[in-house]
Amino acid sequence: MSQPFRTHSGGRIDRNKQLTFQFDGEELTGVEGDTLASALLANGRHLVGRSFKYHRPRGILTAGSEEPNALVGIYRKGDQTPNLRATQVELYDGLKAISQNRFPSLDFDVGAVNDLLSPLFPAGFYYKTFMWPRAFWDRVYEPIIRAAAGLGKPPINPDHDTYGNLYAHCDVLVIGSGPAGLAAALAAAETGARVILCDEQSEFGGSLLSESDATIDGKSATEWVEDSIRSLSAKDNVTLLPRTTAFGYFAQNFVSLAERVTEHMADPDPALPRERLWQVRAKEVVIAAGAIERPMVFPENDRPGIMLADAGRTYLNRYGVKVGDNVLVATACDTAWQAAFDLADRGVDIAAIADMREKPSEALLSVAHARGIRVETGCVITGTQGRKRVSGALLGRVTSGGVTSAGEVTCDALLMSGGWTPTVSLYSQSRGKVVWDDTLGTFVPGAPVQNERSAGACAGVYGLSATLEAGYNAGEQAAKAATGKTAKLARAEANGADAGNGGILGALPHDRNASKVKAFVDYQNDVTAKDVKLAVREGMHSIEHIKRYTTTGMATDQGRLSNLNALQIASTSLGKPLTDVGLTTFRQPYTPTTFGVFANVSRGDFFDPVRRTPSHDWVVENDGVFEDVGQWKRTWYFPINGEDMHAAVARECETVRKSVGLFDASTLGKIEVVGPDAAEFLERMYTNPWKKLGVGRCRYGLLLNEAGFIIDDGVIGRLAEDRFHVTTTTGGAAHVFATMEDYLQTEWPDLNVWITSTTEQYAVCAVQGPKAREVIAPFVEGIDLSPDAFPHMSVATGTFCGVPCRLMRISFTGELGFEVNIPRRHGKMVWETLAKEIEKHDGTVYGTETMHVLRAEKGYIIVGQETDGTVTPHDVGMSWAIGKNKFDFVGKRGLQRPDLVAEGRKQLVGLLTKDPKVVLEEGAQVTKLANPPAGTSAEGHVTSSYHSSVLGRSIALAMVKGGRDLMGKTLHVPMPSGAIEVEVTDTIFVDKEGGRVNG
Amino acid sequence: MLLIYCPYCEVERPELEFRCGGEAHIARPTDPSTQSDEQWADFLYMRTNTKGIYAERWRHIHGCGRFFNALRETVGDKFLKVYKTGEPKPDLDAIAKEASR
Amino acid sequence: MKRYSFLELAKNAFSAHQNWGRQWRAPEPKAEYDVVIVGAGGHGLGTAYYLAKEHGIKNIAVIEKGWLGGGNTGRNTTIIRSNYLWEESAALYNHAVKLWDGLSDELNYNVMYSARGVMMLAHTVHDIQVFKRHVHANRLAGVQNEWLTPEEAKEYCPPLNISKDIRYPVVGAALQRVGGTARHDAVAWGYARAADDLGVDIIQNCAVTGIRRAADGSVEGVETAKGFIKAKKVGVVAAGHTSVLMEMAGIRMPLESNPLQALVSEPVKPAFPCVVMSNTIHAYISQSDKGELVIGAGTDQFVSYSQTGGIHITTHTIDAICELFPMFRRMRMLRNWGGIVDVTPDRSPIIAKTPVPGLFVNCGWGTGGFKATPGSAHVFAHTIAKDEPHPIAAPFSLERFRTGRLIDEAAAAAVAH
Amino acid sequence: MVDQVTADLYVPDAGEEPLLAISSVSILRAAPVSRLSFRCRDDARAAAGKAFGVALPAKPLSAETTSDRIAFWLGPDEWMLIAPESDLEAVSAKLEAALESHPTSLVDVSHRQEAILVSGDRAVWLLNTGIPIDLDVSAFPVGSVTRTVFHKAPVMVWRTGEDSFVVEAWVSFMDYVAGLLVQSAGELSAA
Repeated sequence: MSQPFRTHSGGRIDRNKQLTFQFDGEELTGVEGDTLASALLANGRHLVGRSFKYHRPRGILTAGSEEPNALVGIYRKGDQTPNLRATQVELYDGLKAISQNRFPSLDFDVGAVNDLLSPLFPAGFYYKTFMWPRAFWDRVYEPIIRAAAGLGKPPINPDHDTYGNLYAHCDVLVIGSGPAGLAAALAAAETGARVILCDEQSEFGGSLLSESDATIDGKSATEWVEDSIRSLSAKDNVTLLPRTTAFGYFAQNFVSLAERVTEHMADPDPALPRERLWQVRAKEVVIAAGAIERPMVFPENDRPGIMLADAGRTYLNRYGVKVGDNVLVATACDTAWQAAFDLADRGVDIAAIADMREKPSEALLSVAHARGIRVETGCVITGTQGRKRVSGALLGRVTSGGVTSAGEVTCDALLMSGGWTPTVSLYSQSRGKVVWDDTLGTFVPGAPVQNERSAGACAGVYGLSATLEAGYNAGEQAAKAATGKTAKLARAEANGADAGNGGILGALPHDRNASKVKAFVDYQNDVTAKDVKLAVREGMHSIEHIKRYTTTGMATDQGRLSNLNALQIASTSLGKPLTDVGLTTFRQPYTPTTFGVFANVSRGDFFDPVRRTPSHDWVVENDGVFEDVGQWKRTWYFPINGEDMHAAVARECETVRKSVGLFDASTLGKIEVVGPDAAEFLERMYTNPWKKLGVGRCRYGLLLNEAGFIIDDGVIGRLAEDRFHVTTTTGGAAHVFATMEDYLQTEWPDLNVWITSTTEQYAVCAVQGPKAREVIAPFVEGIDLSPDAFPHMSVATGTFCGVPCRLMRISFTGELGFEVNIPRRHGKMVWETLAKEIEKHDGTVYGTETMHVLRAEKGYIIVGQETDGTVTPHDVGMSWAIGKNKFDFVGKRGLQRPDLVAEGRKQLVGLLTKDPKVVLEEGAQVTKLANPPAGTSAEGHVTSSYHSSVLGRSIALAMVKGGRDLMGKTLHVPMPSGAIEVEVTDTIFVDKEGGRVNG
Repeated sequence: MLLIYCPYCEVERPELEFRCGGEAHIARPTDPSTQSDEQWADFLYMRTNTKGIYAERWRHIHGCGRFFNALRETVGDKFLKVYKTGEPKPDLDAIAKEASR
Repeated sequence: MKRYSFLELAKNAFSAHQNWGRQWRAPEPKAEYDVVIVGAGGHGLGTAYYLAKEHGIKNIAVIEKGWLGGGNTGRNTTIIRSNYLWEESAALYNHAVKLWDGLSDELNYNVMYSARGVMMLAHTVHDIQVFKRHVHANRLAGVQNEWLTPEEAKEYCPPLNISKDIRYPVVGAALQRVGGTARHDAVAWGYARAADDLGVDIIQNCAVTGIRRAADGSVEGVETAKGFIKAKKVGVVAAGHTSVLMEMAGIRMPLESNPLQALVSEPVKPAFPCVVMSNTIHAYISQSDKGELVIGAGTDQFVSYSQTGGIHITTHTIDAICELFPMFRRMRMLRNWGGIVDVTPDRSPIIAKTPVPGLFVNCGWGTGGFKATPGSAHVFAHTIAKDEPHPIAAPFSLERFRTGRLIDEAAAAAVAH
Repeated sequence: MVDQVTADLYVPDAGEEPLLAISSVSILRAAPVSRLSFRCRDDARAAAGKAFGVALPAKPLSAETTSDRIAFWLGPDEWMLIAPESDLEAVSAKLEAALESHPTSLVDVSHRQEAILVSGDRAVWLLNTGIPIDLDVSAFPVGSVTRTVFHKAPVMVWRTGEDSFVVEAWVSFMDYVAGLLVQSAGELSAA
């Protein structure tokens, strides 16, 4: 075993399972149970990264998810994931990690020059410079700033891992599995309540996993954890989720969790997702998130080897790793002493315990004395030495007059503790307001805002006995609140791990030149005490301003380590109580959360449902080209023999006008309106009159919103006195249905009429062209197709190819046309039958592009193309569609508003280019002048424009101001390459008399 | 994501099943032609947009399909009352008093 | 005011930065002002600045409930562009873009306006029609905007996935090269510092609790947490809370307030060169100077003043980002937050006089107010000072909801913006 | 509480391969049935039930079944009536005749949606990968029926047993629903 700092026994690791890994290309070994951080420390590696701004050498500071320094990139499957915390990365065989934000290497980083130039880079320096000359910002300054910023390198290859999603419900969600969380889960589970217990770590137990001598029910802490987990996992009503971070707490007890499923495995089964999103709705939540230790803000408190005391203890007791051979402990609270004792008991030299308190407890002093540990009281660290690893520290004696030097101490690691900060992040996310606890000197959760309770250290309750008790109580109460059930669970009795005292906030006093030294408040963002003071000096008096100006608390730990220290420094500078400076709210996510977790299965074809029509497979086989229309795949055009779109569409158009064409219109919305008041209902919804429409007849319907603007249209057929078949646009189907429901349910509940969506009940084959009747006739039974019996705008039921059908004689091409509605499951059969049949008549299948051209040749509008939500029926020349004698309809009053009846509104006209070969661009603007100066108001714009192969020239529709009074006038369409001359015409280009539909 | 009680299905369901229909109790005038332009603009566009207790419409679009009304406190997003379409608007002051208790 | 410059920075480095002055004062309110602006966001502070600078009004207060720049100014994704469809909108936003270009110099505060280009992706034939209409309309209006093929779009933004195999392939894009981003806090702070220097009192932590009107109906002043403050004119510029404030003067507004979310990733080295927006699949992304990917999400569907939104809203945005930029699936969200936007029926702002003489309102920016900050402030200052709408502001009246002369960007483009 | 309901009308489509068949869960396409969307006011409910052959439930989210009829409560005035494919015309005619004096709406939607049968130990887990409601038997007992969503698609879910469900979706959404279910089930067969 080549891990010089590994202990010989103890810890939650398996020394027999050696693992090999790489850090910056160097091959190292660790053991199973290690994190990357513990393995590096076992190898004596403290320097693991460079800081954000000054590129200072940085080491591992913590043992948890709040780690600000030890951010690494992990190479896996040919790509890297940046910014992972070495303290959270579980070691596996073959793991490859690299350090970040350094060039060319971690040991020699040219960026470190920034440290020397740091006097030029105080907080907010970039707001004060880089302004001159103007052009330099874009070209010089900003690129340099950007290249310098950022931590790791972004991934560059598409991520092929999968991610899962699961919605879950429970009575009690317990977040955190330390003593409080475990006790809460045990108590809640005992009642039979549905319990989910999650913990961000790989193993349940939290702080108990690094306990040395505490016992619970006479067992060691870790044995009690194992027994507890065994009992929980035996229960059907309990779900245990290790490696699962509760990262978001939303309204009404909706909590999101991220489960890391495979990232800790060397070679996971590819069927497993990399991570999974749990979306949990909990009746009650117990937050048992614990507390984290606070760094002390003293000069040069950031050298590798300087670490939080409890982290040092965790590496020793949980991972069997000594953080050094000669360790200095600096503290303002009791718990750090235990770290020193544990290390000493494992044979590590304790250089000294420097406690800034005058009088630590006698009990601690006597234990230290018994171990022969040097103790300095009333003593702070005023500086440290060593470049890539701490090699010594300056001690200072705190006196009433200030700080006086108390000599130097040599060490190879420095453990520090400024006391404990309850983790209130999730409580804060739940919209709870934290309150200041003067005794503890920290913020603790106030009253719960949701069905939530914080238990244990996260609520400021310390000491093993008290924490367990708080957990049991919270679990019991939560279960009772959720289910009404109670159960008596025997409570475990704890010995040891008593609550400690002490703690300090803010910058420590020192005897150094304040303007020269750096005492870091926010490690990752390189924010020093000086920066916070500068912000205050410059008028930033709100903590939010200080935070934004200095960036303190905005790093990847979201200020969990730094907020209280920053707040205290600001408070001192301002001379205001800390609580008056304010506390920034914690936002989700609790720890950085992979985008893939959020997106999970929404990718590729599952990004959004792909809705296909019954002809889809046939179209694929016949090389049709699709376009996306909402979620639908619609056939755009059918190229044959290598045609391009232009050629295919030209052929399709000509064929339809000459013989016949087949078009899949299945995507059009269909609504069945049924009931005695059906006609009355349509009368109120649509602009047109419906009451006198005969059974078996169809009418074009126009739908407005209450503002008076066109929102949809479609043909409506009357199947019976009390039954209508309504069609809508493809894109408008859902909205029209919802709008109708709204009026029916909330405005006219007295009407006896109901609506049912039949969009997908029927497949619709449109057969259009002079030979349309011949094409369908062989398949129709029960309907007389003769022009007299079944004229244009008719509807009838019968059978088609032997299946029931609703046949409509309608046309969106200006040709003789039929739309065959058949029950959807028969759609494929009918489509294929018709596709074969039209071949006999030299017909063609056609797509949406041809449909658009054919209707434009007839001047028919498409809602959403000619109209854009600002267009009235009058504007598009459809005043005829408005029932003259109607009392009311949706949009009637809106239509009478001043601007909607004003002169000079845009009106739909046709445009013919002077050069028939030139096809205008849709969206092009129409002007009076050929060369309008910039800033000219347009007269209008081109809404539709095509080459009409039937006419052998281009055609266009446009909305033009006062257009109907400009017939025959010349206007211009200015393009980058010059203006195009156009003549204003009416909107019908083919068959102006409209006789062909009656064929 | 909100959790909403549907008074027709008589269960609480996640917001994903619902569409918010905006402010409640804005009845469409029975004879719009008698409305002045100001009145019509008021009907179309003006909203109370209350910071506090707000009466709004919801539709259980991916459930029973019914519209209903709800009182929700718009700062904490807590639902205070849910009632069926057609039922009168509750006394907001009384509800507010009850909620603050 | 001591001017900022590199020399000044260097000079201060020698005195350990002990001698920097305050960027703005923390004055107590006076009994009376010529103009009181309610709301110290970018628009409100800018309004005060231009009132003082261009209209010679010196006795101005900006009253803020919380801390200056703490509303939507400090919570948005900082996208700047002016390629709007209607000429009224294009004029307004282009007025802003022109001011953005010189703003750092004007304020002597680096607002980091970065013309990285804003690219709006088209995914359907309908998108192409809509975007081309924008391009043509913009060209006529003198607003820069151009059409790109998918290949050109990828050249401009190399991480973009233009594969035909994704659910909604990219079929083209509209690019406005002068579009980009700026540093949101710096905009508020820059205006605050410059306005303060011109004598404007910025009063923070002072909620307005009432708007007092004289017997003739005109505005008399505002009730605040620090007592009554008399004012000849009052301008309400309090995005999100406009309805609440206007109700104090008895005015109903055509507004709904919705939570709007945004998020950032962990900072990484340069990975994304411009701003990309996809209105069709709802993705808005850029990379900040700090290295974070800055992503805009959508609004919740209901009225809320909570400054938080549902996870399904962020999820919906991130899945779109991961489709367009599949390498970012392994990136991680660092922080997600919400603002409150007030949304008008036509998705265009209101910059207007009100039925109450002396009371003015600037609101309704929806999800797109940041980009307009200097332009909005500039024309609103004019409107207040002259008691008459600035020509660019004139179409953005309250009256339009009565006449029906809406400026409907949403309907025109079928987009949120 | 019942632990199984009569679901004879929903049988696997004989002509189709299973979409998924692993030990913990299976997904099968169901054979076609007749589906009628029925709407009426309260006064017609009893007559409709009589004509249809099974009562139209008034209790929200419940179903009434016989071996060849199912009436699903979908809303306070909305039921989905299920009958054998071949009974469509007979059922329609009978209902129409019986309800002549009542305002009602009866619409054939047999082809609008399709059903799949999801069953097995992990059926609840699998459905909850996309369905956001609580499918625990305590919250969604056997016999319950509801419309809800599966990721981005609307669906209808009927619980026929503790571990068996009928999931219906509009036809064009079924590729999405079934496809995602099969994909999400992938990890169940992982080592």
